[in-house]
Amino acid sequence: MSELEISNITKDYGATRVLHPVSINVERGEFVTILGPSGCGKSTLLRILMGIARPSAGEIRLAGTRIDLLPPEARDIAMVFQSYALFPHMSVAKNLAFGLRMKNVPKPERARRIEHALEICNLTGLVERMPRQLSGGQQQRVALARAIVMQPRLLLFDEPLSNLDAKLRDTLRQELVDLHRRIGATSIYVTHDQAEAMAMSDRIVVMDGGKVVETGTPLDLYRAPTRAFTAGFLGQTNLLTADADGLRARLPWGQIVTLSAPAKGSVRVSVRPETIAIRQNEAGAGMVTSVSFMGANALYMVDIAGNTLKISQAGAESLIAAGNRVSLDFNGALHLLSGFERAEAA
Amino acid sequence: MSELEISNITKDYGATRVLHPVSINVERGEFVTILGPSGCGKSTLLRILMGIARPSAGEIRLAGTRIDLLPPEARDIAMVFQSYALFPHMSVAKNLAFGLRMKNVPKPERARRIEHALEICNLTGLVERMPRQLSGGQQQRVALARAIVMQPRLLLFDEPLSNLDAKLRDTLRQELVDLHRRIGATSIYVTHDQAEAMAMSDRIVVMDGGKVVETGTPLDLYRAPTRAFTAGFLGQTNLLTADADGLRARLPWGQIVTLSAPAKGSVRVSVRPETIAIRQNEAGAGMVTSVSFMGANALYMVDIAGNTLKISQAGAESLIAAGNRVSLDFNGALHLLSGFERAEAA
Amino acid sequence: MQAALRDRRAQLALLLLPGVGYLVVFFGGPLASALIGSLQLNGGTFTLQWYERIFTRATMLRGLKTSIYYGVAPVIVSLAVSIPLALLIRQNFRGRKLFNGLYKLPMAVPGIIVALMVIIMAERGGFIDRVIAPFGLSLPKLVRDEWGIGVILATVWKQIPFMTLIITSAFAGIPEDIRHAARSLGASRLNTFVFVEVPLAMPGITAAILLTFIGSMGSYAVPDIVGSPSPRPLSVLMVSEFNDGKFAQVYAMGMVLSLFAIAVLLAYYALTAKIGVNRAKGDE
Amino acid sequence: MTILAETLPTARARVFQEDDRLLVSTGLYAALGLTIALPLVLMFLWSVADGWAPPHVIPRDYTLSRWMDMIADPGLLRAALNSTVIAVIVTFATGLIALPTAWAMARFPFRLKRVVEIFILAPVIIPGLVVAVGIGQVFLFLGLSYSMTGVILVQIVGTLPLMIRLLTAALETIPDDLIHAARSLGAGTAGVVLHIILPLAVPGLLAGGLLSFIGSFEEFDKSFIVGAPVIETLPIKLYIFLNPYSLQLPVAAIIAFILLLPALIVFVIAGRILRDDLMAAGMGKL
Amino acid sequence: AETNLKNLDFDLSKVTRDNFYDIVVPAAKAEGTVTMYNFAGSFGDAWKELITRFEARYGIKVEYSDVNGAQADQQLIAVQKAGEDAPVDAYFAGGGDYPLLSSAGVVGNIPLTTILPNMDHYDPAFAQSLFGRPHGGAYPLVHLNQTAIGYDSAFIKPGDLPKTFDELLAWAEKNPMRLGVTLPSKGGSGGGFIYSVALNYLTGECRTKLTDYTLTAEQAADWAMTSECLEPVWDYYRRLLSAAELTNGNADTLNLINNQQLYMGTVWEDQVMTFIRGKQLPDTFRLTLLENGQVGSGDAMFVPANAKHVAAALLLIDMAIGKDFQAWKLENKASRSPRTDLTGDLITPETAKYLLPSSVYPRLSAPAFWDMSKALGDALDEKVLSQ
Ligand SMILES: Nc1ncnc2c1ncn2[C@@H]1O[C@H](COP(=O)(O)OP(=O)(O)OP(=O)(O)O)[C@@H](O)[C@H]1O
Ligand SMILES: Nc1ncnc2c1ncn2[C@@H]1O[C@H](COP(=O)(O)OP(=O)(O)OP(=O)(O)O)[C@@H](O)[C@H]1O
Ligand SMILES: [Mg+2]
Ligand SMILES: [Mg+2]
Repeated sequence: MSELEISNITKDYGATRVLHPVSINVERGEFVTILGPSGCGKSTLLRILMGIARPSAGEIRLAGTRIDLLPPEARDIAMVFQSYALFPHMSVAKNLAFGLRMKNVPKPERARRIEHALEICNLTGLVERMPRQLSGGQQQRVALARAIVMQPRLLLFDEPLSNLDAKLRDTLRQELVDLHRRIGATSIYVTHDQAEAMAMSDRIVVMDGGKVVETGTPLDLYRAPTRAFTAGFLGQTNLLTADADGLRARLPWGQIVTLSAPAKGSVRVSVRPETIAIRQNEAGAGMVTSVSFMGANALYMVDIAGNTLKISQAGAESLIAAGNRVSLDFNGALHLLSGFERAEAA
Repeated sequence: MSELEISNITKDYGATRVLHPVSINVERGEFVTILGPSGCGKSTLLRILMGIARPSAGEIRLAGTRIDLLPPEARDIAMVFQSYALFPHMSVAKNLAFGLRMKNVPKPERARRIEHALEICNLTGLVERMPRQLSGGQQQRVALARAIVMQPRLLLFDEPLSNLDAKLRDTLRQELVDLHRRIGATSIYVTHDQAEAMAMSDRIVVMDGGKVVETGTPLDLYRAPTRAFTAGFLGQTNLLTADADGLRARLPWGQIVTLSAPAKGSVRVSVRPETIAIRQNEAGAGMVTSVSFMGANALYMVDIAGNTLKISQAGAESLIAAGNRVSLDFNGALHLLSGFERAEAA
Repeated sequence: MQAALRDRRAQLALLLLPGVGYLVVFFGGPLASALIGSLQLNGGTFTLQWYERIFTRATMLRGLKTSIYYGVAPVIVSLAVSIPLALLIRQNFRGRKLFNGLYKLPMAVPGIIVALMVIIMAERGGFIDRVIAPFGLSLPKLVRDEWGIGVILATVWKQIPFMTLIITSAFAGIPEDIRHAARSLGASRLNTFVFVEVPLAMPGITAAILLTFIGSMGSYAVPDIVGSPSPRPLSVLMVSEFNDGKFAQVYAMGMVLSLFAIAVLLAYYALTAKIGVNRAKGDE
Repeated sequence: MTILAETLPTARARVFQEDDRLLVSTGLYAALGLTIALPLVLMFLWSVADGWAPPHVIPRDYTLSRWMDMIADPGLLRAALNSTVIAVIVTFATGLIALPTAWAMARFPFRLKRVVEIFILAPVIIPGLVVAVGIGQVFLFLGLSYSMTGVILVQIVGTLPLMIRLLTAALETIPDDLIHAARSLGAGTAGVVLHIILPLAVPGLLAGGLLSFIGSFEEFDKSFIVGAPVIETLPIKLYIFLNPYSLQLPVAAIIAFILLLPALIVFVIAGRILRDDLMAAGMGKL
Repeated sequence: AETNLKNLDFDLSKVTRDNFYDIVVPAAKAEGTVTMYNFAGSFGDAWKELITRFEARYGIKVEYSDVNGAQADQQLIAVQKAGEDAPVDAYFAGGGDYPLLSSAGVVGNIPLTTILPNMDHYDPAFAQSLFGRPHGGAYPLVHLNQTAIGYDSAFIKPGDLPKTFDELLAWAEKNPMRLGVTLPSKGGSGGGFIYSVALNYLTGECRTKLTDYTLTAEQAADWAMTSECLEPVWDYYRRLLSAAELTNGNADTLNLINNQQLYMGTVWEDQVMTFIRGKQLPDTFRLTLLENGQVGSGDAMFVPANAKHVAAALLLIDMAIGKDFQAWKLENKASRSPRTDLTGDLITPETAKYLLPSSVYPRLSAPAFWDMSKALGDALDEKVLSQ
């Protein structure tokens, strides 16, 4: 029995179905990320878990007990909101104490737990501040502390980093990972940022249009996605059509490559930009249309027989300028996408 | 004579100096990015250029004419605001026409220019929409079109992409670069996102605390920053202290490395995470404390003799788990930071 | 789902109950009885005579016109003062905080006292007259005059703070960047104000206009004391009918005044709904 | 375009400068003095003037006897006390009644919202006299006449609309997530109301409370018909002297001051807590 | 007479002028308290005087309230309709309010003028009826007042003083905007004046109708609105108002005279005295009446039908009409008395110069007919002012 079992949850708003039956299991202590584009229903699912929204159908079990009919305050779940939702009229200390007071935790215990949460979240010294006196990152940490001080069975995060700027996001992402390692709470983390999802999670659930598309560890999903949607959403990729015959396939411009699995006829493959090597070659089939220097790597756009390919070259000492002809080498086998892939991923 | 000459501009708010004398030259058709952390004075500088704020001292020349005393409407400059600042009570067409009307551009010419701007910005079909009926990306493009329809001598951008989500930001960044290539307007682009700065600019001006820290092409600044601040802000880096003797230096844990320039005594070097190779080695001096899978690469945190190093490994087929001992190889010469670096970068 | 919806309906009803219920009982009830009363003769037989009188009697008809005039004129004058005042208050001048508190005082002054002040100041032979008399000047007739200048003065005095407050906030609600964007596109200060700021502040301004219009149209003490004896606005005539105990007539006049105000409000809603400005939150 | 830029330099923008700021504040304060302070001062002079006819710009003789007579009336103190007690209770009761309704108006989308909005605004629109007479009848029937309760109930009709509107404006600014966060932290309905909604509604309550207090303190028509003579408030006690057809300026000036003073004090004190944006949000949209 | 009183705790029908105190005093003391309304703002000090005397004499507490007449009337009417106890026991109300109050049944049916001992010298003109309305003694005036023409003698030579309505018009036309005429619907001095004008110019049938006290308010309104008889009145007003200032009330007129903008105006005699005492009128202010008469009126004190303390109320009214208090009132408030034994001779010369001279008062005092005044005022609005 998993710690959290979400079975066939659906949600309709009037006539529109926002969640098609969704089922997800989460193990104890696991950090699961739900990843998907804006509007795919991630927040809706979290709100249903929290009890703020009611599912139209389905069942949720936490540690074996059915909870979907309980009011939010009776579920042993805490949530970190995208907007932080700190109580603006309470100091940091009061914000942290709120939930414990509501649950009638005795005073000494309360103080102890708050102390601990403050420490974990690096907030000591800010206890008396009001939320508006805190920077964005500090507010984020208070929101986190307020949730973990409850020592809930399940922690929910709704894009908690999306309001922060890039630098701060990096820092806090690292802090969150460390924190999870320390307290080990079962966590569900919602985001539409693939880098975040990959850097943080034990497991990623990819969602699109109210459905679960694919589930797996970051590594598996990145290296061997079965759907074009996953391939495209989780990092950058080139989706190509190839003419397969066993493990060999022909790309549109005639180049012959190896496939990760045998197939026959027209197939779709996903090629990561960093797995293609680029070589300046006057006689090459491709032509660089643009190059952006990204610091650790350079990103080329290469036009080859009417297809535009993204190619990432790490640590390149000298760049190939736009307009040069190049030839491409495909290192390793190309990843074959599953057959029942819909056209939408084109 | 440069197209734009900013000479010794300062700005004080009461007793606090927000801009220390700042001087920047921009050539005709150049795309210059001003990059710096939040609050470093980027927007203030742009506002002074636009004429919305007044400099406390200094001079600005555009195409040789002094403009710092002109009101904004008399400067031949257009600006794209972070908040877009679209006129909510005007349709897209009216928003675009506003500036032309104010400058008494005759009607047929107006129509022609609007038509052209709409086309360039991919907005045809949306002309009759009101701003609130547009998505964030579309609004952004309207703001852009509204600025370029003025055919200004100088285009200013104040973090125009920071309100958009990651995916959209990538797309529009590319569009902006393309656009600049097509219309070739002299542009100053403000951002605190280093990836944006590197991908877009001909030249980057790094600012910190109201001062220009360093100026250069993205490649130069990334590869050979002279200041620790630049090194740290423009991509990730490891700042180490080494004991130098000519071109050879000793790292704190005894490893001997080559320097990019000869030096003597204790020096500070910057090492990019992707230039360090990591190798599992039971007898290695380092230990992996954490590893995050980032898709195209893996990011290791390695503890070595009390120092924590970031190491990025591209396209790693198998990851080294946390807890393993490793040894590190420094490929190439370590970059020496300039001597008069302050301690703040530590 | 169905249950949840019903649940929410019940919640809504329960929440609305205290406020709306209170008003239904203690305001709607009397209002309904007034409406019925306005349609009855003493014996209780149905009649439209009380309404008929309003629209046939010269005094009443002129009263209705005067009411509208006393509603509109002060609004125009207040607007002419409030908009510049709102713009000035926005500036960062010395003593702004204090001024911000002080200028609102008239909101707390009852109309009758305002009328008194006008008499003391602007009546012929009153304070101003006495001050300027040594210079051989005299004040034109401002109280009891045909154009209702005294009424307009008093009403304006009382309404400017309210109007200014709302207009100030309406302007404050316009993001700075929008103003700057207009300047950067070549608009002068004036053009920015006319083409960008005023249209954007319009919802606030119209609301202020409507509320001051309704307020001044219904006010009684001011036109009674400093207004021209003839014509008198409907509100004053109504009190005079009340003093005679002609309730039915009072009710009928009250209904006409109220219907007029509500009609203006509805017209405004219809207009804005069409134009699409000012969409209220929560309307779905 | 370059031509434009070259011809324009003369059109140097006027920028708000230090000396302008002084000018503006001098001008504004002068206007304030002339339009608000001066009438108040003159009114005070009238209240202590012993005869004041042209050409005197300032009275020659003064007397305090009228003030003395007025203040010596023991009924005045009682009326002031009544007024205060009533105003306080009305203010609190109004807040209490308005809160749930304002919550519904702020939070629930429903089809008849516009209609309900107009109905709530109606007591501001409908002349008080029309309602007063009707209420008198209803209260006699309910046995509420001549009682404190009756006066309080009838005054609330007048104070409720503004309070609901201001509270609605205040409550609209509370993000949904705050409520959800409180619930996720274990607060039930009561907890949410007590610890989140009420404290956050405070600015609205203060603004509405202030207007309710002043509104109640000045109300005459309805209070008289329901309360007099058993429950006498300050206006009931004093309005007779303000009978427009027979008022004597000196007496009226004293009355005006007595009526105005508490309101002015409250206003000056509360001017600080009265948030303009809320007032505007409550009243500045229809 | 049949009584409509609800809360009688003693046998009212047995009370006569002779046994009045024997029956009423104990009953009043048992009641212990009495509530009084005063509708006239300027009378507060007079009632304070009376109450002091009353409480000292009988030890009965008086609850006193100043009220707004119109509001109080409506309150009492509402109470009567609901069948509740009246909030007031003795109400000093406008003489012109009688038709309204009595038609609503508010006035307690007590023959005050025949049973109150202090009413033994009561003017028979008001004893059983008021301005032509029979009240059977239930609505006795306790204060008489007189509309008049007031003028600042500093600006008007005795020879120029108009003596008739025609002369007044001529004076006004010679001195444009120096005469103040109160708008009838905004002040009794104006209402009285228009009725006086009508009395002066109407003759024969027309005059009979004008003084037909049996007319109801509606009938009077109809007649005033439609009758040809009133043309002379309208003509008079048309000419007068093109030369005179129409004011918003009695006080408004006086105020403008104090500001030296007007030299003459329509006034109430007693109000002038109040203003003079308060130094709001010049010392040189004087009064006169025009030939053929100007309206005199008065205000009454009555017991509402549902009063709770009837005996005490009777005792209070009795004292109010007593000679001592009436004399005090005359001297201090220029309040004339309905007592026949109290004439102008009793006034000190110091006061007398501000009152109407005995050459014109009471000779030129004509009885009021307020319903007709009101009708004329409304018709004036309709036929002259609104044209
Ligand atoms: N109250 C509602 N009524 C109708 N539709 C709604 C409601 N709330 C959400 N939706 C719709 O449900 C869909 C899913 O919304 P949800 O907020 O769960 O998306 P999300 O994945 O969290 O997106 P984001 O990344 O932008 O936060 C959206 O299409 C949204 O428009
Ligand atoms: N009106 C003002 N009064 C006082 N200080 C100001 C004012 N405007 C800006 N500052 C200060 O000037 C500094 C620079 O602000 P600026 O807006 O230029 O920063 P920025 O680099 O654009 O930051 P961000 O990336 O957050 O937009 C900040 O420290 C800010 O607090
Ligand atoms: Mg979401
Ligand atoms: Mg900025």
